[in-house]
Amino acid sequence: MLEVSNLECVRGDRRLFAGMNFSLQPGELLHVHGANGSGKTSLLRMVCGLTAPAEGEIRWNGESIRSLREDYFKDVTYLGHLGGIKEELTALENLRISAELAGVDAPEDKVVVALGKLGLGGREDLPAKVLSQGQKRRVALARLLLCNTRLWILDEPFTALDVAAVGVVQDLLSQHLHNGGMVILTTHQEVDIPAGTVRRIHLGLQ
Amino acid sequence: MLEVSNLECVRGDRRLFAGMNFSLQPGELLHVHGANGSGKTSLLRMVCGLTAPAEGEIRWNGESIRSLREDYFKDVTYLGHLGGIKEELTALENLRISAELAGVDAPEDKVVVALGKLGLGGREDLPAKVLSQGQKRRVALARLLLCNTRLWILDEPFTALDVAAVGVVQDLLSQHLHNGGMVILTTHQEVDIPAGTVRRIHLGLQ
Amino acid sequence: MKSRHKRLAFIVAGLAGLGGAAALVLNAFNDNMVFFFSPTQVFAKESPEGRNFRLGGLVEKGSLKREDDGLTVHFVVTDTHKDITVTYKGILPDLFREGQGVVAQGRLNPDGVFYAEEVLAKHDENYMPPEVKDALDKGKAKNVATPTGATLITQ
Amino acid sequence: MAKKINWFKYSSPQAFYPLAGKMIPWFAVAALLFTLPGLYFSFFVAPADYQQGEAYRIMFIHVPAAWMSMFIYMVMAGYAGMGLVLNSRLSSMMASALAPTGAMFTFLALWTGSLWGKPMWGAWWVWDARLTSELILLFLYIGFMSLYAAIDEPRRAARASAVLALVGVVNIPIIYFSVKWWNTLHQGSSITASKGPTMEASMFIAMILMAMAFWMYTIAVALMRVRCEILERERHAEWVAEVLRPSRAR
Amino acid sequence: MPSGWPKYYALHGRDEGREMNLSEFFAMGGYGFYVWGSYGVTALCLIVEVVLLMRRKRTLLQRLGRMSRVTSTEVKNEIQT
Amino acid sequence: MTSLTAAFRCIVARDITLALRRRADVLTTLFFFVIVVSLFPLGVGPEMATLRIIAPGVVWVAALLASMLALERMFYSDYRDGTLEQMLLTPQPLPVLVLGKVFAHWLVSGLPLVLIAPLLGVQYDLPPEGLLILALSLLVGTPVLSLIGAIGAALTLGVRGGGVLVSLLVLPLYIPVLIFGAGAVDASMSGLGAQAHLSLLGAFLLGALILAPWAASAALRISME
Amino acid sequence: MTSLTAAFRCIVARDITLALRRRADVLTTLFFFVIVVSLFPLGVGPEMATLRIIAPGVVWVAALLASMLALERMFYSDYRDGTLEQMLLTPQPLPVLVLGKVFAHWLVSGLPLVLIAPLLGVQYDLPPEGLLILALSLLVGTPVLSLIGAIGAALTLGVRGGGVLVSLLVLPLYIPVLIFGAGAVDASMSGLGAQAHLSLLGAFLLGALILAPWAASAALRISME
Ligand code: HEM
Ligand SMILES: Nc1ncnc2c1ncn2[C@@H]1O[C@H](COP(=O)(O)OP(=O)(O)OP(=O)(O)O)[C@@H](O)[C@H]1O
Ligand SMILES: Nc1ncnc2c1ncn2[C@@H]1O[C@H](COP(=O)(O)OP(=O)(O)OP(=O)(O)O)[C@@H](O)[C@H]1O
Ligand SMILES: [Mg+2]
Ligand SMILES: [Mg+2]
Repeated sequence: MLEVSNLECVRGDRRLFAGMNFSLQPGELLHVHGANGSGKTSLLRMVCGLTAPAEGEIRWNGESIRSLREDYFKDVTYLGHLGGIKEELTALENLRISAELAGVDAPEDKVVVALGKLGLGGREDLPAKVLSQGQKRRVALARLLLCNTRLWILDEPFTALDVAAVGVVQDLLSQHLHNGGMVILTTHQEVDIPAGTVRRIHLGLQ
Repeated sequence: MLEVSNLECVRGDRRLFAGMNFSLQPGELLHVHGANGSGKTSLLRMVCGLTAPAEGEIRWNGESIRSLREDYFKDVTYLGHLGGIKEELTALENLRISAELAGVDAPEDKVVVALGKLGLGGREDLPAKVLSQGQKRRVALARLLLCNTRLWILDEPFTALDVAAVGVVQDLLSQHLHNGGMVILTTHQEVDIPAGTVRRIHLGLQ
Repeated sequence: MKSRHKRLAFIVAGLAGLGGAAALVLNAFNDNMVFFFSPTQVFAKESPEGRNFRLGGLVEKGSLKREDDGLTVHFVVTDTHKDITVTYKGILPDLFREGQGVVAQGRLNPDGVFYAEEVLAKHDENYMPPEVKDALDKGKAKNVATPTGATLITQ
Repeated sequence: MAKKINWFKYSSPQAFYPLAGKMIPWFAVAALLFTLPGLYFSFFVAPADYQQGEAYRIMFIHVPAAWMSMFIYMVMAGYAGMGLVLNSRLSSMMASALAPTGAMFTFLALWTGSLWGKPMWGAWWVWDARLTSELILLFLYIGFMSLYAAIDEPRRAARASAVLALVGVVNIPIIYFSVKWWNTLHQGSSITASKGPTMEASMFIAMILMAMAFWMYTIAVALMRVRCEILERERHAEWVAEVLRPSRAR
Repeated sequence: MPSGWPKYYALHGRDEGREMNLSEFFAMGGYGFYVWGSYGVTALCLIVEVVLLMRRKRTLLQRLGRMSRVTSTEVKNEIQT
Repeated sequence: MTSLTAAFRCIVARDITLALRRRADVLTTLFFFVIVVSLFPLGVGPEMATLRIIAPGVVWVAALLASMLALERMFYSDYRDGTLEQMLLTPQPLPVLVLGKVFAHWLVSGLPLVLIAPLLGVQYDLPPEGLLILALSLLVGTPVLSLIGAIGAALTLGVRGGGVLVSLLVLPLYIPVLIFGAGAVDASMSGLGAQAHLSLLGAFLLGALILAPWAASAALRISME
Repeated sequence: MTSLTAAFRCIVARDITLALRRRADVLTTLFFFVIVVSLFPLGVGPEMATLRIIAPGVVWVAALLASMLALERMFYSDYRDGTLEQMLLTPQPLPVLVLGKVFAHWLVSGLPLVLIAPLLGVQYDLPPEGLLILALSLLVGTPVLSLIGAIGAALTLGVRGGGVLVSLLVLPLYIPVLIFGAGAVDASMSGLGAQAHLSLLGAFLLGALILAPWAASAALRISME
């Protein structure tokens, strides 16, 4: 479904990788490995369509994502180093707005349930700025429960999470794969996904 | 050496913990555990002297850190969620300046060696902004090699680090403890320190 | 499919907006937005009263008079319909000639004399050697003179 | 992909670098060849004006400089747009190579205009439409260059400043038509398609010669600058090392 | 003044056809400051631009030359990976 | 089409909520405007005749500076916390979202200036008609400032020190608005009627409405690379 | 004592290096100043007589605004990236570090204004003596602005939208400096001699030098809680 061919990434003066090819089928998870600075974040942003590749192409269902644009974004959820959480808004508002912009219907009770699942029950109405590092991250992850996109692109989703939360996210991932979703993620922690095929890419020779 | 008595922390409306007592002797490491939002960061900032406790006292060598002030800071190195790295300066400049402000003599070659140990050899002269997440974190950690303070307070030092870097930091910690240093750290990852006594505090009943 | 419709709608809206903008621009140019006022406008009380403004027109031939101090001058500005006398103390620009365009900044006194604080010369877009000018003047004087006046008076 | 089509051959910096090197001397010579008769005509052939006397000779650099300031901006914006749409590196390099020269000609138009305005109008500067819009042009050039310099990543810098250049294009027709639309102190155009030039032939020739000289100069200088730009941006490419080898032997 | 020089129309063209002399030429009918100020600054700008460009090119070549000597092998490796 | 308006409304509502949460921000743009206008009599001296002449210019320059300063807030906080990134990955056309943001921004930082300007004009002894035209010209002119400013703000997003660089890019484009805005008041006070100036401002507004959202969204995409 | 001067020098050197790395920032404060001063003739109209009257006020107000805008840069970036946190944990007295930062900030954002002001004054047709006094008054006055501003900048650090809130806190304190600064030029141009005004400015400077670093460092400690 997602095909990447001959991808090249140049940051500053350095060519981080070149000639990268892979494809991802429904139910598959791609784990991008690599040392610090090997270009994982850069790769993920390219696959999202945030950065244009120096060379090569990324196709979704056979069409280039450059030409699909908004139609591609309908199918993608990205979670970057930055959570995309507005500090002044409450967890609830944050999620409702991002769902609405994603074109998804998210009634309040559904959002509350999602937050509850991530252990933020009772904190729905706190402004995000008073949440701790890990709690903010959880709010960001709750988006995965709301959107029904096929491709999830997650950059270090487990940072700042405690063990309980890591478990919740692992379950989420298995379920998504089970339902025929696709996932691309990076993480330095060792995490295992029970269901679905896990493929790996290793970046960087340095 | 470090004694904490009857410490209480209140953030917003919530009392995160109260009546906390512990003391730390040379060669000991304190691992602060707790779920997200249980108040680990808040505790560490208090112990640094950045925040005033709601109740209770923190003593260093028997004297309250409130009255010691600058004399206490001579013995402490703190590494927070933010690295304290200026993006426009190179890794080298960043370290030299922070050493100089800490009142430590840090000739260029010593700094270069420190950076080399953390796997940044050859990147000394790049402005920090072009470094990746993990590389920035490594620069911040290199400070530990330069300062010769007794008490290290590290808030999630392993975030964003790859396996190799985690190993280096572990070695650093063992060595510091071995030399009679003290460490307080938080981390969600399971990390073991070969040398020295490890004590644990668990925060939060939620 | 759907995004194409959207795109079309955007383009239509854009064109409509541009059309509206063009209409407004034309409307603005129909109205009078001027660097200066002509004597006719001044007589029609279109110019501001009691404050400074710019008066533009041709210096009437033979109207320039200098006072003894060598600095103060009087001349008449005309747009061929109305005349206004101007008094100015200071150095005139080199291009200041009788029969040529001028823009004077200052205020109109109740006595109908315009007291200028600054005098700028405005000239036309014709460049030619003097003898050609002479020849032209002899031949079809009117044709050359009108464009000069026209640039000044038309708005 | 683009390389397969023949006339795209020179759109790669690698191919263009030596080509530009070969073209520079020709344009430099052409600039000189236009300047000499241009100056001769300006001072020795063209007669004094019936109104402005000798001062009008400023025209022979004022008008070409003003023309070039607008023309270079258009070309620069064109290249910038091409760089943005086609993602071709060479176009953006051309755009940033043209900007300083364009800014210089804008400055010269302002400078010579002021020096001309003082004796003729009686003021160095007035805020009329033509003068103001030309000043805005200078600011646009400066903005383009500073934005380009402020962003470290060359590709992003090129694309961001391209957007600015394209937005600024609206200013060009305003400069050009300002004398028609508003009642400016600046004179109307002397050269119009309908009436032909309202100036003496020798004056017209001198102006055209100087304009050609400026034009050729611009091309030569822009090519020189784009060569530097290419080297700087592609310094890690293999062909640059190849190019540099003979220069080291020298 | 070479006698073969063309005719030059003097100030305001009243006595046309008179030969000019050098100081009159520089006086520009009283507008010397303005005319030469324009031409002078223009020439200066053009020349300075060219000189700056040549200098930029020279230093650039020097720097790149130094760099290519140091890293030419490294660069190749990077490209192959 | 309905999804477009829904997205537009969602963004506007969001940004206004945010602005109300940090009310200090909104008030301080206004305060800046008020204080700049009120500083001039202090710096220049209290002669009414002089003040009346400089009034339109001062008010307009102050409005221009105030809305330029407020620009920084248009995208920066969204950029910092990653919500902008998310917005770019939304299945809505970016120009619509940008237009929503600009509109909300104007409601919060431009409209208050329009409403308070007549009060400040009274300080400078402007006649009632002058006050009316002042408010009108600001009403048409400040949205243009916000729209043009959006382009500058978007272009300088990633750039360090962009907060001030933006003025370099944006001020030249503001100049015409300033000239015709202040010109409108001047013209009306000297009895000429401000219609021509106002229709030109209107033309600017339409043009900016069409072009600016596109340019700004292109700039945003570039800045996020 | 030597360690104090060493720390002071280290901070000044660091901040100047940083400023040179983002040269655009420095240039754009200056540019802002230049453009504000140059906008006024556009808004007000080009009459020399009026311009000469308003010149000192305009230049001083512009300097005040420019240095107020530059304030944001004094601590904010250090706050964002955690270097400020580290500075608070340094075994050096905080007021010394703050003074170093303020001094570097003035060198980079205040001094250029002083140097270019006479050039801008020429635009407004000021006589040579007026130009001299203008530059002098700015030379004494702008450090006061930086010092007072440091307190405001430190107080509003944690606060969202502080960039504009700071003006609310700082402008009232700037007003005396403005009045006496512009007054000095006015006085000298009307033949009265600017000495009295200048000595008052000098007194402000001394007072601010003593009080501001303490106040600002207390504010910093509070903001970082
Ligand atoms: C700072 C002041 C001035 C500026 C910024 C300025 C700007 C310009 C510009 C941009 C053009 C080119 C427009 C076009 O091609 O139609 C131009 C053309 C011209 N300017 Fe100026 N100008 C200034 C002062 C003057 C003065 C004082 C004079 C004469 C007294 C003058 C005479 C001309 C002439 C003759 C043309 C050629 C018009 C044509 O044939 O199209 N300019 N100027
Ligand atoms: N603007 C830039 N200019 C120069 N180099 C850059 C730039 N941005 C990123 N880089 C370099 O690109 C490399 C890859 O960065 P990236 O953020 O993709 O790494 P990563 O694999 O995500 O690392 P981490 O595990 O630390 O997050 C780094 O070495 C970094 O130095
Ligand atoms: N300004 C504040 N107002 C109200 N509550 C606050 C404030 N700051 C922090 N909190 C609350 O304090 C709690 C502890 O925060 P802290 O950052 O210390 O947690 P933590 O243990 O470090 O968590 P993490 O593992 O996620 O980093 C959180 O529940 C947070 O909601
Ligand atoms: Mg990364
Ligand atoms: Mg924490």
